[in-house]
Amino acid sequence: MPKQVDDADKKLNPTPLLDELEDGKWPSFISGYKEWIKQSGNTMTRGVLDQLQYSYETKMGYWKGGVVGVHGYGAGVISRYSMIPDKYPEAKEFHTMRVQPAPGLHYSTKKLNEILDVWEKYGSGLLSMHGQTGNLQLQGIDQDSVQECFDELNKLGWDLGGAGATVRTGASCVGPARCEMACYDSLNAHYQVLSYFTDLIHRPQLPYKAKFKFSGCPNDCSNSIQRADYAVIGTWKDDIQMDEAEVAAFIADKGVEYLVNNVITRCPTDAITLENGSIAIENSDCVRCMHCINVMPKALSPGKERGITLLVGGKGHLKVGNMLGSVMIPFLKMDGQEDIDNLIDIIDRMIDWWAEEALDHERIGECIERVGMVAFLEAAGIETTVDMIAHPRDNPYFKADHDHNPQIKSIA
Amino acid sequence: MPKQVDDADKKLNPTPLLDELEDGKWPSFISGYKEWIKQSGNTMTRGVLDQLQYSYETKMGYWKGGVVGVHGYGAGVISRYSMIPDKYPEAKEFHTMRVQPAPGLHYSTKKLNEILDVWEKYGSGLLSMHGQTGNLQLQGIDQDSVQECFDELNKLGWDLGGAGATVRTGASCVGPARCEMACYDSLNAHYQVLSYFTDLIHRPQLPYKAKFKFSGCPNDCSNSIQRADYAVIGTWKDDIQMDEAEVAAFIADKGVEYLVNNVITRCPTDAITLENGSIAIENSDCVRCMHCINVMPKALSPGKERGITLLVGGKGHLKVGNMLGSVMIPFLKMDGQEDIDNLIDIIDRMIDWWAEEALDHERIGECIERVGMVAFLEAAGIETTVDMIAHPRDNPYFKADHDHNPQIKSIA
Amino acid sequence: MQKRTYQTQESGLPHHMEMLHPVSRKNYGQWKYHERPRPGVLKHVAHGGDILYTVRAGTHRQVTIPIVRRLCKLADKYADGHLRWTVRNNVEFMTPNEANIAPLISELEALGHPVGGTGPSVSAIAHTQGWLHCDIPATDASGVAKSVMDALYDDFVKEEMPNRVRLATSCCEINCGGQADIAIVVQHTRPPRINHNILKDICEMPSTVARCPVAAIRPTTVNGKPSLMVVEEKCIYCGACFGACPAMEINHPEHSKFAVWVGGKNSNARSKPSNMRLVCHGLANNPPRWPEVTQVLKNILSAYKNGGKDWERLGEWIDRIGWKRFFEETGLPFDKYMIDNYRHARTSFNQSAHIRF
Amino acid sequence: MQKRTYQTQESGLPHHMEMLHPVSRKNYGQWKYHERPRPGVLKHVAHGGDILYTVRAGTHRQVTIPIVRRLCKLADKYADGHLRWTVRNNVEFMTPNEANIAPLISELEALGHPVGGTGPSVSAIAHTQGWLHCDIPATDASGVAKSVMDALYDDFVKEEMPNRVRLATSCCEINCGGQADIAIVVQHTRPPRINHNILKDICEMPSTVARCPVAAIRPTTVNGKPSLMVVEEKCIYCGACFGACPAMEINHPEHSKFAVWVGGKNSNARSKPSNMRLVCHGLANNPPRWPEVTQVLKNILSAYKNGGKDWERLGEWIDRIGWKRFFEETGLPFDKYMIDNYRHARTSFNQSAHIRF
Ligand code: SRM
Ligand code: SRM
Ligand code: SRM
Ligand code: SRM
Ligand code: SF4
Ligand code: SF4
Ligand code: SF4
Ligand code: SF4
Ligand code: SF4
Ligand code: SF4
Ligand code: SF4
Ligand code: SF4
Repeated sequence: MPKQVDDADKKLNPTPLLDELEDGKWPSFISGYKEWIKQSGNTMTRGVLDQLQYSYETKMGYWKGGVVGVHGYGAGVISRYSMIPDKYPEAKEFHTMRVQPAPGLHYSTKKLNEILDVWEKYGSGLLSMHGQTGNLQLQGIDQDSVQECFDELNKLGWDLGGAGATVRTGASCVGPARCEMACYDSLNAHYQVLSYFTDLIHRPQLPYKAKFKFSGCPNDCSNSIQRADYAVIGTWKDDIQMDEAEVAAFIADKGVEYLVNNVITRCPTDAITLENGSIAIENSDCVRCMHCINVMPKALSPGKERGITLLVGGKGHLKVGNMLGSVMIPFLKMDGQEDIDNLIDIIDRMIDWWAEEALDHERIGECIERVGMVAFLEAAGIETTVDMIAHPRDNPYFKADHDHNPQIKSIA
Repeated sequence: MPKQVDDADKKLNPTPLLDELEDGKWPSFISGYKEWIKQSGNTMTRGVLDQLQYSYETKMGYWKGGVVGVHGYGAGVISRYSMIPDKYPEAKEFHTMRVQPAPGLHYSTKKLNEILDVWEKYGSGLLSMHGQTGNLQLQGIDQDSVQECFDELNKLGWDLGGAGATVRTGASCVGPARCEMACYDSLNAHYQVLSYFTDLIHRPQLPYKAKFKFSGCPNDCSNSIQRADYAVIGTWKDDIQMDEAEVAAFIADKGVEYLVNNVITRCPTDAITLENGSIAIENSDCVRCMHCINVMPKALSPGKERGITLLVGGKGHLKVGNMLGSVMIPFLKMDGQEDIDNLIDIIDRMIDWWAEEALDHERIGECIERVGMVAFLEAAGIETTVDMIAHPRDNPYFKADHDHNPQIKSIA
Repeated sequence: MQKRTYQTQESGLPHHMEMLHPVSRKNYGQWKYHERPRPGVLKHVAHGGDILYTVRAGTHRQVTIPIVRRLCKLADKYADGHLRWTVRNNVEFMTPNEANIAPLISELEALGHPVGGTGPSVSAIAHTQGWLHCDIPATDASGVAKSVMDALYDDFVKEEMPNRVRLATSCCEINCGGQADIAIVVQHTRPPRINHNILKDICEMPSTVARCPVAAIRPTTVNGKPSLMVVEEKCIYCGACFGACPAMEINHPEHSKFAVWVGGKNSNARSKPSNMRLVCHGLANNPPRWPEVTQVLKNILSAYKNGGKDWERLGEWIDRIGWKRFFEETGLPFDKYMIDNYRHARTSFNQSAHIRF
Repeated sequence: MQKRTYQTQESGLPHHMEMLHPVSRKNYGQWKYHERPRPGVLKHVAHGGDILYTVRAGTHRQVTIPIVRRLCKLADKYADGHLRWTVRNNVEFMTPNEANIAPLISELEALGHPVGGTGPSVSAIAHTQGWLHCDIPATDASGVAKSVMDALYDDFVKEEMPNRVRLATSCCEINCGGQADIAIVVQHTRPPRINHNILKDICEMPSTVARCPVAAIRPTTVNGKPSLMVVEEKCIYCGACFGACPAMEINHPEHSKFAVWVGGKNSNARSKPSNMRLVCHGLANNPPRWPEVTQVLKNILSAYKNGGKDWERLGEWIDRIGWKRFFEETGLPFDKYMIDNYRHARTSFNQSAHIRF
């Protein structure tokens, strides 16, 4: 439970370096914290601010980890103990509870206020909306309050997110809720996939973390390709939908030179040519990059045969250098429950393989790189296709069957 | 000295499989060989053809190496002994002499006939014009004739090429002799650089082979980037020369759509835009790829401030996979002797470093990759510039000086 | 703590439908196109004709109960009791009612929330925990973020960049901020010092040894006890060991510096997604305002703003003009450390005669 | 051999000036532009107005004294006593005299030399030594080259491709033919068998061990004598050891097969130079006519000819249409072996959502 001091003068200690962050036009977190401390008299927050001032003076951090959790779960609370509790006893404990928000970070004020009410009762009053992975982070609670706080939140329908060697909280773009580009119901997929993995979110049973992000289209507004082990990106198979009248209106408005220099020359595969003063799209050359659609959203839209591409292995640079996800499932339609079950089934097989194969602290992308993409795909029962590579190998160092004998279709 | 048989019937043994290569419209080397054997009665050639027929039957090769050379040299002759001399005694020996031709593979008939005269006297009568590296290969001589044959050739101004752990015979495109694209005197550079290394061509003193190729412009008609450790490629620094009248004539002839779809959209850096129905080139974005000049050779030509780029490390895929040369000297003017001396000096330092640093059988490209580009450049006394890379590193794993403190110029 | 009677509902994440604005729910998946009436405002039009306006505003991300309550109040007043956050910590209010836009913007601005971040603007910087909460930070993330965004305020509220710009900052080399058009990341410049006093008690030695990417950590004996040592020639100062064992003290008030990275791109628009690349390092870790870091960002953004063509992301602008001009035009010094020597170094060499002069 | 009295002149390569056609010498470095009047003929115009025609013709590369003498005679008759070879083993005659062209072409054709190889044609295939001369070949290069060029004769004498096409063939995995738009290269499919009978006498064991890229060769003892063994799980069948030691018998009449590679590009035109990639393997090594190999080449070239746009090199055509359509349109089967698993494998993964359907 938060401790409070009521004497207005004592609510804040001097934090001269931090105070410099109250200047400037961007919202100041320091001003926010000070306002709150002044209002609440929350001593944990005061202690944290004092320790932060000390960090600014000494240019060093003073938190260490530990083990704090809720009944039955092995993850979801990031525990923080001050390394200098004698100096800042009020900051002795400052644990964070990671709460999973709804897909797309949508809230009703009713539900959000409910969280705030509980947090006001148990916590520091600080929160982070949102963490980079996608959690609503309730920052600053002591060990004794964690369980009660969680129970109250849980009663209201909230649950903890992942941490450590678990499936992590997912993230998704605004998707079909407000975006005309969305090629599948990314929010529903997010909801279903992450619900399925709830057990793996709460209990560390994996070699390392596993993250999911969902983007409605290749614009990838959820940054899935680099920030998620499993990136689910909407796409389409048939032709770009073109509204001829709107194309003409665009050209009338902007001119042919604008069209050439901003649309035609920017297509990555030269799939668009100038024909009779307008554009012709060779859809079989189109790589679904979105650019022409982005520039002309009234005139062009994704095709009608829609689904997702699954890219696996995105992550930060630890150990092997930054990794972008690689295509492992080029296309999966995503129209109903069956399709989502299918996606879950595929990911399940991938996770099973990884759980068996990975070294400690090895993300699936690193593991695939070490073991080889084909070995991974075969073990996960996924057909290898040419869409999974940018190009075939450029070295002859492989071991085919001795009796490999390709069947060449005679053409022409 | 060639042995001959005079009896017309005995000049050729049956070679049924090889005879199938006499069909078809492309010149048949088998027909050529048979013609020559019938004309000369050369028994070495007959034996070689017989052994080749046997190879076609058994699908195996039957040559092994050895050591054959000329006085004072350690390279230049590729020795071949039959592994089945009992079966084909006439093919017992079949050594090749690699002769360095003039840059650009230009000949006067006088000089070429002189070679043929000598070869007729000593050799099998077979030759290869030219080997992939660029040698005129005189194929088929016995050990006893090699020295005399060489002496006669040498009197006529010919010398042997490289083999084994030497600098190899160079190659160059037709260059200024007949090409409007040539940005430097590639034939002269070829001549001078290879002359300078004559000693290293004749005597193996290096960790492995070192190849040179010279192309007058980035079209790289000598294939230098992949096939040479040292690729010397012409380029220019200032603006592409444009003949406005010829540009207009081109557009009048081909039309704007052709211009857009074949020139503008094909520029790799979008340096060309459509302006007022014609092209505008932003020369500072141009990467000297040659494309627009190739399409419009009357209208566009390389700039006037010309020189070369030196790329280092091209080679076949042995061990590390195919390697393309990498820029190590972005630009060097190449106007006179001093510039050529400068180039030679730079290459000399590179070779010295490599000779020190390389593992056995390690080409310079592999060595640079293993040791690091910067270590190489520093040892060779070459300034590192950003032109040497496609992009800066994408991982944070480097060790700068602790007190590194970049001087940032304040702009705007 | 009282005896617990409540039985956890392992409910997982809440469903989104109840959270959505009613117009959004009604037109779910039925959107046709969008326009941007002004910076910070989007107009989405549904196939059925419904219109939904969105107002986007910057926040501090590290917020407090009163801040969020105030935002909820605005949502109640202008956005039918719904609001959302973007992946970049901006808050969004949706309304079908055009008349709500102006007063909502005024109130947001009055509360100190800048309205913007849409279209070709610099959106809010993605940042991390820092000294405020993390156990391994070399700097404070929120402070850097605030300092940077103060400097780029105008670029957030206007749409004057060639294309959208995403920034990130991270408080250790691990880079929880993820990649971005421009990322500011702590860079260590020396091996960890080993705190042998605590190591013996807290270190799971085998897993610390295993964490090192270059096998620079070796078992040794210190004062007769098993301990660890770092082979300094091998160590690449990555800090991975510190995450495994707090005795591997990688952070240093002077020698943990900042590096700046550019050209990270996650979207597939035009060019394939690309990794961000190092363009500056050795910048002082200088609280409370980090002026050196801010200067570098301003240089880069002003050069990009001047030189970029419409729709060119920062990395694509560089792809066109070349890295040499990037360094010239931003005033940043290129140096040899930027030439890769790690695992895939060869793939970053210029294996072509393509050069800009 | 008689006692040698001659003192070697270490003269190096001959100078080019004396070798050049007089018009070439006169206008050296003064060329203005060129045209292609017909396949196999170039017209170069100098700034001063001089014109030089070139006639290009295919040869067998593996030639003989009478063949070269006949070419010299043609050069004397039509090209002022000069001739040259191209880097692709074609012969070129130059003349300022337009009237010489037609009779020169007739005579060349009468001698069996096809005139062509210019502009967007398939030029002569670069090839290597094979069973004719090399000590490590698994096939014959000249025979493959002849078979292929017979099949592509029309593509040499016409200019009907999207852009110039370069072919190469190599008689072992080492690939002396170099890279090309389409390369046909021997591919081993099993580890070397060790010939222990000869190994002990001829093998420099440490250097053979060192030659292996994957450390698959280990010292061992056979019949009490030091020898070598190959760890078969590690071996990648590269054949490098065979070059070092003839006892490492990698070649096999059935199991050394052919692979086909495409998209190698050395020129810097448009795209950067690129490495060629594997698109077919396991093709029989089938002398004297190698019909399987020829079929694959014909398939690839006919698809490229149909689908390529002007100026697109073969690899650039694939970059546009994508590898999937390449395999569809050429009738070649894609298989898992084409997915890289060597040192830089990751860089060949599709790290983007760019996909063609
Ligand atoms: C809280 C958060 C930063 C923030 O303020 O937003 C964060 C904080 C930490 N990250 Fe992170 N990471 C956070 C998002 C990320 C992201 C971005 C993302 O998820 O989209 C990444 C890059 C993507 C990725 O997963 O690779 C990220 C890459 C890492 C890594 C490097 C992983 C790698 O393989 O490269 C580590 C190191 C590790 O796990 O050992 C790490 C480790 C950590 C730890 C647990 C440090 C540690 O080992 O003790 C930090 C706990 C801080 C704290 O006190 O709360 N964090 N971390 C983010 C999670 C909030 C949330 O749950 O919503
Ligand atoms: C609201 C948001 C999704 C969300 O669920 O929160 C969103 C919303 C839209 N994005 Fe996005 N993007 C959002 C984050 C992103 C991100 C991720 C990020 O910011 O970290 C990316 C990937 C960035 C990258 O490559 O690293 C992203 C890359 C794009 C692109 C591709 C831009 C490009 O050319 O590379 C488009 C297309 C466009 O600009 O027309 C796009 C387009 C759009 C459109 C126009 C889609 C639509 O038709 O509605 C939306 C309005 C954007 C606007 O601001 O003008 N959105 N967009 C995110 C707003 C973030 C913010 O507060 O600033
Ligand atoms: C003769 C020739 C093929 C031809 O018929 O044209 C040839 C023939 C041989 N090459 Fe080559 N290479 C020939 C050009 C090349 C080229 C192309 C080039 O030089 O432009 C390459 C690719 C570029 C390169 O240098 O990497 C080439 C890459 C190799 C390699 C692989 C080197 C690597 O690092 O990947 C070897 C293996 C070795 O050296 O151990 C090799 C080895 C050999 C050996 C010496 C095989 C051996 O180890 O015994 C061959 C001798 C054959 C013989 O009996 O004459 N040859 N070799 C070419 C030289 C003729 C000449 O001097 O004009
Ligand atoms: C004669 C020759 C140089 C020599 O010293 O022998 C030569 C001569 C010319 N080349 Fe080349 N190239 C010659 C081999 C090459 C090679 C190397 C090769 O064939 O092995 C290449 C690199 C191929 C590669 O990328 O791997 C080469 C890539 C080019 C290009 C770039 C083509 C492209 O778009 O990628 C051009 C530009 C063009 O086509 O206009 C070019 C252009 C030319 C021009 C038009 C240059 C000029 O203005 O005179 C010459 C007439 C070509 C024609 O055939 O129409 N030449 N050219 C070579 C003839 C080979 C042959 O017999 O077929
Ligand atoms: S990823 Fe696509 S669907 Fe999702 S918000 Fe961005 S543009 Fe819309
Ligand atoms: S979506 Fe991208 S690849 Fe497809 S046509 Fe448009 S610009 Fe080209
Ligand atoms: S490389 Fe350039 S200069 Fe040399 S022949 Fe080819 S086009 Fe001409
Ligand atoms: S030479 Fe190449 S890069 Fe330069 S303008 Fe022409 S097409 Fe563009
Ligand atoms: S970047 Fe490093 S210091 Fe910052 S939150 Fe992530 S793990 Fe902690
Ligand atoms: S800092 Fe990185 S490289 Fe150095 S010892 Fe620690 S884990 Fe290894
Ligand atoms: S490719 Fe192999 S077999 Fe053929 S010549 Fe070269 S080294 Fe000999
Ligand atoms: S074939 Fe290659 S990989 Fe196999 S043992 Fe020989 S050198 Fe090693």
